[in-house]
Amino acid sequence: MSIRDKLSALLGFDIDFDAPVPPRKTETAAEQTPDEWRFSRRIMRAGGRRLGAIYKILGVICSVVLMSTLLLTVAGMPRYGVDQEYMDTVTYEYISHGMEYTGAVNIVSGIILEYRAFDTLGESFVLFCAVSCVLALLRADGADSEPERVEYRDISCDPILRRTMRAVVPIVLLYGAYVLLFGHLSPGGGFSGGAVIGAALIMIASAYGEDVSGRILTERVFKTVTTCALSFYCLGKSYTFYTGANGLHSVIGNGTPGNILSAGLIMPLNVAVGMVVACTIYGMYRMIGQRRF
Amino acid sequence: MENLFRNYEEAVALILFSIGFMTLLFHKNLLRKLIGMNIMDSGVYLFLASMGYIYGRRAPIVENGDLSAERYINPVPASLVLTGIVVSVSVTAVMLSLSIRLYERYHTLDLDVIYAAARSRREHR
Amino acid sequence: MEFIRNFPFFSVAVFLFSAVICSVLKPRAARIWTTAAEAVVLAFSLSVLIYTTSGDTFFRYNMGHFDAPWSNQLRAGPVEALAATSFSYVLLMSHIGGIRYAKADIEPKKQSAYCTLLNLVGAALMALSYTNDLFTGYVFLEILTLSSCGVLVIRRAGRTALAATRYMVINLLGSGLFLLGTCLFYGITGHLLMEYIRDGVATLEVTGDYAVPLTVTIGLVCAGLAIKSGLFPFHTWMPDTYGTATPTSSAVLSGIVSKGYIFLLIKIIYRVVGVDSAAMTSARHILYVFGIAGIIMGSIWAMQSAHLNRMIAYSSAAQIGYVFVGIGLGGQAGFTAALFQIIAHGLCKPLLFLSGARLSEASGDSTEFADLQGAAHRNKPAGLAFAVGALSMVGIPTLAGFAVKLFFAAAAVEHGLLVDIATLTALALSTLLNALYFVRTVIRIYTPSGNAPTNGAFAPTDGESARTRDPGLIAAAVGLTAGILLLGLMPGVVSGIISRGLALFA
Amino acid sequence: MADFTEAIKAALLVLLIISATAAATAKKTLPAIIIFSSFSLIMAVVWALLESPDLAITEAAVGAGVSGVLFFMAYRRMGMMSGGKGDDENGKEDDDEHKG
Repeated sequence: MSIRDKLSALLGFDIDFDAPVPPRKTETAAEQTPDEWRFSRRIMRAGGRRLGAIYKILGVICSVVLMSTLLLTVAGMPRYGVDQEYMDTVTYEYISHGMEYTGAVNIVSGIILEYRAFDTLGESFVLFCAVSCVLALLRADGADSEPERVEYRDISCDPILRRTMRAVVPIVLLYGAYVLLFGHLSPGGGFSGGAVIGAALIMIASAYGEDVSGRILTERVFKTVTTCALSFYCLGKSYTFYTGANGLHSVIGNGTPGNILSAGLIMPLNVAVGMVVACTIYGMYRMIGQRRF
Repeated sequence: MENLFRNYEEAVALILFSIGFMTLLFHKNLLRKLIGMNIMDSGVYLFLASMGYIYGRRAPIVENGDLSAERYINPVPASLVLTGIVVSVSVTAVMLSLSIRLYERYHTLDLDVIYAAARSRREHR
Repeated sequence: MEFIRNFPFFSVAVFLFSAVICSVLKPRAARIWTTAAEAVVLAFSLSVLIYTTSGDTFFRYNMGHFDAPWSNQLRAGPVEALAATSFSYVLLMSHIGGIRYAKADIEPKKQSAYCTLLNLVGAALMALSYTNDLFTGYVFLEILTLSSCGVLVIRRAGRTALAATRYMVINLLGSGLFLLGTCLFYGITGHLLMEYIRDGVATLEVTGDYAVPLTVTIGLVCAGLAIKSGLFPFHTWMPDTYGTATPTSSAVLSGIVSKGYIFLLIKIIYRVVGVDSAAMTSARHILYVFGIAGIIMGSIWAMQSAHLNRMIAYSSAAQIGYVFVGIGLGGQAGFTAALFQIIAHGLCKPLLFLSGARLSEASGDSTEFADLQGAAHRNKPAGLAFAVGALSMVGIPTLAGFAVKLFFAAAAVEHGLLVDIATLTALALSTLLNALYFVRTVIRIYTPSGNAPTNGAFAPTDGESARTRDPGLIAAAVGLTAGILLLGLMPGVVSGIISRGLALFA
Repeated sequence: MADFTEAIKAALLVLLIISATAAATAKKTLPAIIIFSSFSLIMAVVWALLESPDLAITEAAVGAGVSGVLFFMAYRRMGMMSGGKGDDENGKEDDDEHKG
């Protein structure tokens, strides 16, 4: 008697969350009838150009009003760089103690991954959410999705494209890796490095076509890299948040600013964010381009 | 009004915002609306980043240990805009996949025609 | 520092981590993991609620090693904990109630992606209720927008793509305005944490400089959040969105997602600008007018609509109008009424959507009113649940709706004659219209229909009664009805928590 | 030397507005996408002049690179789907002709 049967016997009905459920009719005719369109359909028929005209006039008025209010606000704004004293309280702390506390020579990376790390954690999950939406929308290898009707000439067998890619891609990958790894020392970091590497992956996929991209970056590789990078990011930052909030000593030291292995957790986090960004960008390219990995 | 010329970066940024807003309103094709949305986002980010720029100061990367605040610009807007740029890319990707799904079903990207098609398809049935 | 103070951060981290895990699990394991995560977060929120209300305190939680104006911060008081509890409770109930349809409507390969998106909706809502930083609010606002679009569009039907496009275009316009407002706030006051912005705004109002940017900022933020939550002129996406999504998605979207934006707006009114500032008062009056218009027009359109789902969607446009009327009335009573309506509507609407789906399934998968005749006899628990939800929306005593209307009447009486009369007439009119279309539906589903029950795809065959086939609905219906009865019978408990919490909320 | 970079920045900002209006008012969608890519490239240079190099690298890689490629892929897919007529005329198809 498994637990479920005992529970069902206790409750008097069978807990059966996994009963095979036949797919529901996707679209009942009734759901198609948006009734408040009734009067807008009359307007559409009668209005036609008139509605178009009213819409345009309203649009012009609305955008002119918006533009004038915005320009008025700019005219009323403080003169940046000149009367800036209220900005200094926060920036002074970031600049003078930034390197000391976070160990990052690049203060912007220090802010992103140490001071305001919760925003950047949310940021990587915006990317993760976008890629799951794109997969949910466009994935075509589902069992009963519409058959792939689009055939188009695969441009990857073009010799000129392949030769230029063979010359260019290593340089771009090297540059992306540099920007990623030196994020805390020189300008760059997780997002920029990841975007450059993602662009390099797109070049490889478009130049060498299905055979190479099918083998190197299959869907399994994509999922494992994204999941491992995001879980590392989530756990790593939760550790620092927890130790920081409760005043415990965190074992991650800052190292001496300037050399590559300094700045505590920033460099590994940059690598993790870079991997997430690169995989996300590549995944979106594949989905929008070919609707399958 | 003379302030407008001193903060001219913000003025340009908000003009970009309005151009994006107008593109969003006046174009029927969904791809063009998306371009308008991107221009709007770029305008807001230019507005935020130009708030941090102080004339005659350098990028916020510590050079040979000089920690005085007068040497560098305000780093906070730069970090906010870095987050924002990635948000607008992911939103663009989702909207593009939505427009592809729409196009596969209705073979046009003009929302008014799609509504007419959705209704006319029901009348055929 | 007590361990309980980590719970707000833990609830966001649990949802984020389980979102990542669910994307690689099998559909069944992902469902179980998501339900477990929602239950754990509900326990966290309840313990934070008990901790803050018993001690009548609020606490701040600095993320990381740096303190206030330099790093992100969460802040948990009685009101935030109450909002978080009701959000996670409704998320758990809607997920359990709609599991059956999630399996039917979504392709097998995408069901774990659906659990991922539900987790991300939960994470964004927890972050929005606890955050104390405006830009963190914007980032999690974007997560909420994208994941609610994903939750809506994952159903196989092509119609959802059209509904989602309309939803996204209007919503992204709203978040663009909110982002511009956040940047202007940073530009004027130099801070992003809410209390520090309020000190800056207070000094600005005293010295009177940057007056134009301040008013424009408040207008942009209020307009952006009103657009996103579906206030009257911007509610056109609601019938399409709630009508075509799977029952769990429409329950989550109508029940708690639009409430997350409004809760952020109330937090901005209280903590960023200050309730009594002149510019905010005029902005609230504009929201009040739109709220009144929304109540009346939403109810009228709900009466006209010929389909069950669309009727419920239009009535949620009217209920959103209620919340903005509460915000417009302002004062302790006004905001208490608005927050009470947020919780009460968050319980009633998912009940209506979940049971409405069962009723239409029991009458041949059609949402036409004609076919729904006698559906309650075919599926008894769904009929009973729908009756409870509908009567609560109408405002029958002992149910949550009655307490909502009571609080709104009390809030309206405090104001001058004109506002008092306008609000009370709008209340009376909307109650009448609600009664017209909801009671009519309840009567219709309970009148026994002569013809044989035309079964939907998997309506209960005559052998088994509906009870054994559908544990999800029964669990959700019992849970939500218990919540509605709690709010109806003992409104003093919740409104006491809210009014005491509002004192600490600023 | 300093006011030289200011002059360049002012010129680039004006160029930004011109390219934004060009992308908005272009007749066909393909030119609009290409002009939009150039718009974000100019934006990347403006970030560099505003002394924030992180943004310049990100905007260049993400704005011109990835967004441009995604827009172009989406445009090409729609061109393919409608039998090579993937241009603005799609929008003006009248009701009965289109393949509903």
